[in-house]
Amino acid sequence: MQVLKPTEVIEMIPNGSTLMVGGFLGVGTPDCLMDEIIDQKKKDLTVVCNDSAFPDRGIGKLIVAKLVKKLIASHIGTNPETQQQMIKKELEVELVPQGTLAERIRAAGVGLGGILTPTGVGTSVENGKQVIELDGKKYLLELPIHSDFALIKAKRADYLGNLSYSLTARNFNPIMAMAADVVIAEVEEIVPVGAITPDEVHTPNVLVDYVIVDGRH
Amino acid sequence: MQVLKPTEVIEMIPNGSTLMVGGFLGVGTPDCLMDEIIDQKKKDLTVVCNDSAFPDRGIGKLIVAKLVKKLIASHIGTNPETQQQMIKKELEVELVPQGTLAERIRAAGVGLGGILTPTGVGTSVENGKQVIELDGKKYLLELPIHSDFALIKAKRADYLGNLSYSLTARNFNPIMAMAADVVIAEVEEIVPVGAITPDEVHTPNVLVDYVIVDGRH
Amino acid sequence: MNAKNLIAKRIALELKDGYLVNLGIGIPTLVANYTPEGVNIFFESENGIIGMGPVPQDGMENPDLVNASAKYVTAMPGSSCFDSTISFGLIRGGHLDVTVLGGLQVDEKGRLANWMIPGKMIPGMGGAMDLVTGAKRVIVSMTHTAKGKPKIVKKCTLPITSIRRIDLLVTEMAVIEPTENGLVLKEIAPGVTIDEVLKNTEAHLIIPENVPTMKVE
Amino acid sequence: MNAKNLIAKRIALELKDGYLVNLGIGIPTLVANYTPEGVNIFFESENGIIGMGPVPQDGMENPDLVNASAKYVTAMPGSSCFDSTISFGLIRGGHLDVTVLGGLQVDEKGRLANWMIPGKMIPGMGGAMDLVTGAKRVIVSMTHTAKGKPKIVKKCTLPITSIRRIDLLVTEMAVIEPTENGLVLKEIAPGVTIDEVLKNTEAHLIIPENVPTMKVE
Repeated sequence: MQVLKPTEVIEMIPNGSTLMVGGFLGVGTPDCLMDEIIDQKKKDLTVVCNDSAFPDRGIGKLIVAKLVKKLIASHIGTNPETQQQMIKKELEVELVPQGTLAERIRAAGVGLGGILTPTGVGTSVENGKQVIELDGKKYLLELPIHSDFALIKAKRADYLGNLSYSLTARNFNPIMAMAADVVIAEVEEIVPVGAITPDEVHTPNVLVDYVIVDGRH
Repeated sequence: MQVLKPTEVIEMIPNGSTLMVGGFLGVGTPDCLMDEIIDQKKKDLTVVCNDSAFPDRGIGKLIVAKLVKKLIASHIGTNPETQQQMIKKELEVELVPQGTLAERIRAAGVGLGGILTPTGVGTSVENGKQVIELDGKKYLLELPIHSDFALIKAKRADYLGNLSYSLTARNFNPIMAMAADVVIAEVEEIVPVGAITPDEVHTPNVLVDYVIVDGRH
Repeated sequence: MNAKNLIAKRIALELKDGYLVNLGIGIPTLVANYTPEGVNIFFESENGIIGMGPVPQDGMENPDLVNASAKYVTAMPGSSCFDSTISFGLIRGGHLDVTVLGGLQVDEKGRLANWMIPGKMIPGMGGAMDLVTGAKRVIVSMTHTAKGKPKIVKKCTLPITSIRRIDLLVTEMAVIEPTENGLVLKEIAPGVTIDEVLKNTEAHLIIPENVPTMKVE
Repeated sequence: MNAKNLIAKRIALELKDGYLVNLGIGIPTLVANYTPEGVNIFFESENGIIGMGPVPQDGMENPDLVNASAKYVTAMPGSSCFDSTISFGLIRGGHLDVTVLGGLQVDEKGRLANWMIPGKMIPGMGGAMDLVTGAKRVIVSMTHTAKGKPKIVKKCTLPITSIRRIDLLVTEMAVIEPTENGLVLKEIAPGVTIDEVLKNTEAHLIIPENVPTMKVE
């Protein structure tokens, strides 16, 4: 694990990369990293995130700045810009049920080839997917989602990079920390090793490649 | 959630039940509950546990007392009695790779119909299972394991039944707490509500039906 | 009492002590205001919390503590937070006692449509598909008609949320229970006649001999 | 130096700074004693810990803190504990840099058999199948022969652990690298001749022009 400045860490991301971004309507999203992506005008991004948040918040800012080529999310209703770009075909959107999105990201992170979920059976979500029937019950075979980078937000990191999250800002962050080639964590606070006890660590240090500290705190 | 004595809680378990028991070689196994099962001579049990521990420890005691009809586990090498009963056909043993066992229990708990794992492909574990090929890579379709009762061990419970585990005694306990009809937690200590903070709770109270306190602590 | 509060109050009667409950956006949120006295409900939110409390007083907002609409909430004593896989594991795994959701249409098979209007509004399904598929009991709250047009229809014309039959539908005019045989009119609102309900409903309703008035004062 | 320590010392040279490493039971455990100075390794154990340290001093044992053989261990500063799904998620998900395991047989395809001897010893696979399938690098440590009989064979006669080709095999006589073309003799132990290695090996070995001696003093 290495501590870098937001500028340095975002410089490593090529245009066209696939990014997972933590957060739920912007809560638990690494805001400094979002701003830095906009400053550096990273283009043609594929973004995996629960939702497109709001036009002035979370990954919503990336959408407004037209840096996103494709979005994989469960909900886009709080950011009108997303639907507008989608209708104009400027932005491709893949809508995934929230629980399925979480399991698909997790599957990539824990080395599963896929999972069978009852969610979406018989709805438009089923289109193009393999349906597997077991004991008379139907399931959709849903495939893993992996990414080049995961941009996550934690409350605290210790000197080794162990992370702990705060309340509902945890959401997708821990699973994204397992599902990307490079994991970048934005934290509010650095604490001594041991301040996050073994039972309190939410994401083990070995999963984290870079830590950046949000200077606003 | 209700606090009961070991006697009362084990009286609720009918002979022939399927029990999940937490622990890894006995560490993180609810010992008072094990002793009480032996005292009440519960019979014909199907037990799901990582391993059969040692003859004088964990579920090993249930094996020695010949209370187990079928065992689903990843390892039986530390308890010679298990293999002996298996050879004499007194005990049926289903061996499952440890990571697969964990995922199968989790699948039941989180409502998945199954998971695809690369583990076991081309080995004897493949026998009788559906093999699914995706992008040229083979996976085994592994099915959920659910149980009537989960007997788990936690370090602390608060008055509402929120649980926290200690170090390597966590292991299979949190996933078993999601995969059974009735969840019984043996704890060392009861603490006031709030003593386990929202970010420290490992198993939310709504999953726990009964708490028993190990009086030895 | 206005329509929304009437619906919320009637649904609140369905909540029992110790229940784990998810309340959707809109009318469902109001249900929390009417939980019967002495009944302890655990409110859960998809973004990862059990034990959600009311809006905090001014100045006590925590940016990491929000509900699924990103509105500030409080956490009750004994609350717990978790990642999105656990959140949806609780939902899809059958641990959620009741989900209360809004609806666009419900049809004779008891199927719900509530996540998109093609060509017009594509917010995405968010957690709705998992909630309807996985909760033990699905209660839909909606106005009986929209701009004078029936929302309880023969067959959903909007994309359905799940093939699962919902358990109860509460409108400002009636309580309707979808069954294997069709939609059964269980209760009517104070001051509403059965004829008025029928006039505003496209779907066939089964009318029992005795249809009591909703027990909301 | 005895055979076991020689093997352990040679394998230790494969470990690099920052690696996440799993050591199996037996010879592999000894590897920890020989990690190069200044190289910081994170040792992981299947039962759910990263940052495992050596045996505690007398009286400092914690019954909740053990390794995968249920032996008391310590936890290094910055260690973290987790449940079995995360433990095997790290393993199967490709987050584990190296696993070092014991072996009963390795064949010309580089396939390992290490979990059972039919009709004789059926300990179960425990975590071995997941480890061999999922780790980035699989290193096998074993004695070159058993009771004078070669353990490096043309084709495994014992049930294999995984179809995956292992990355390196270290015995007290040689270092062998399984490749697409077959088993390559990479190094010989001090005082051992190539002829002696060949005499004790059933499988065909590819002998490069230059076969250096293991760099262990």
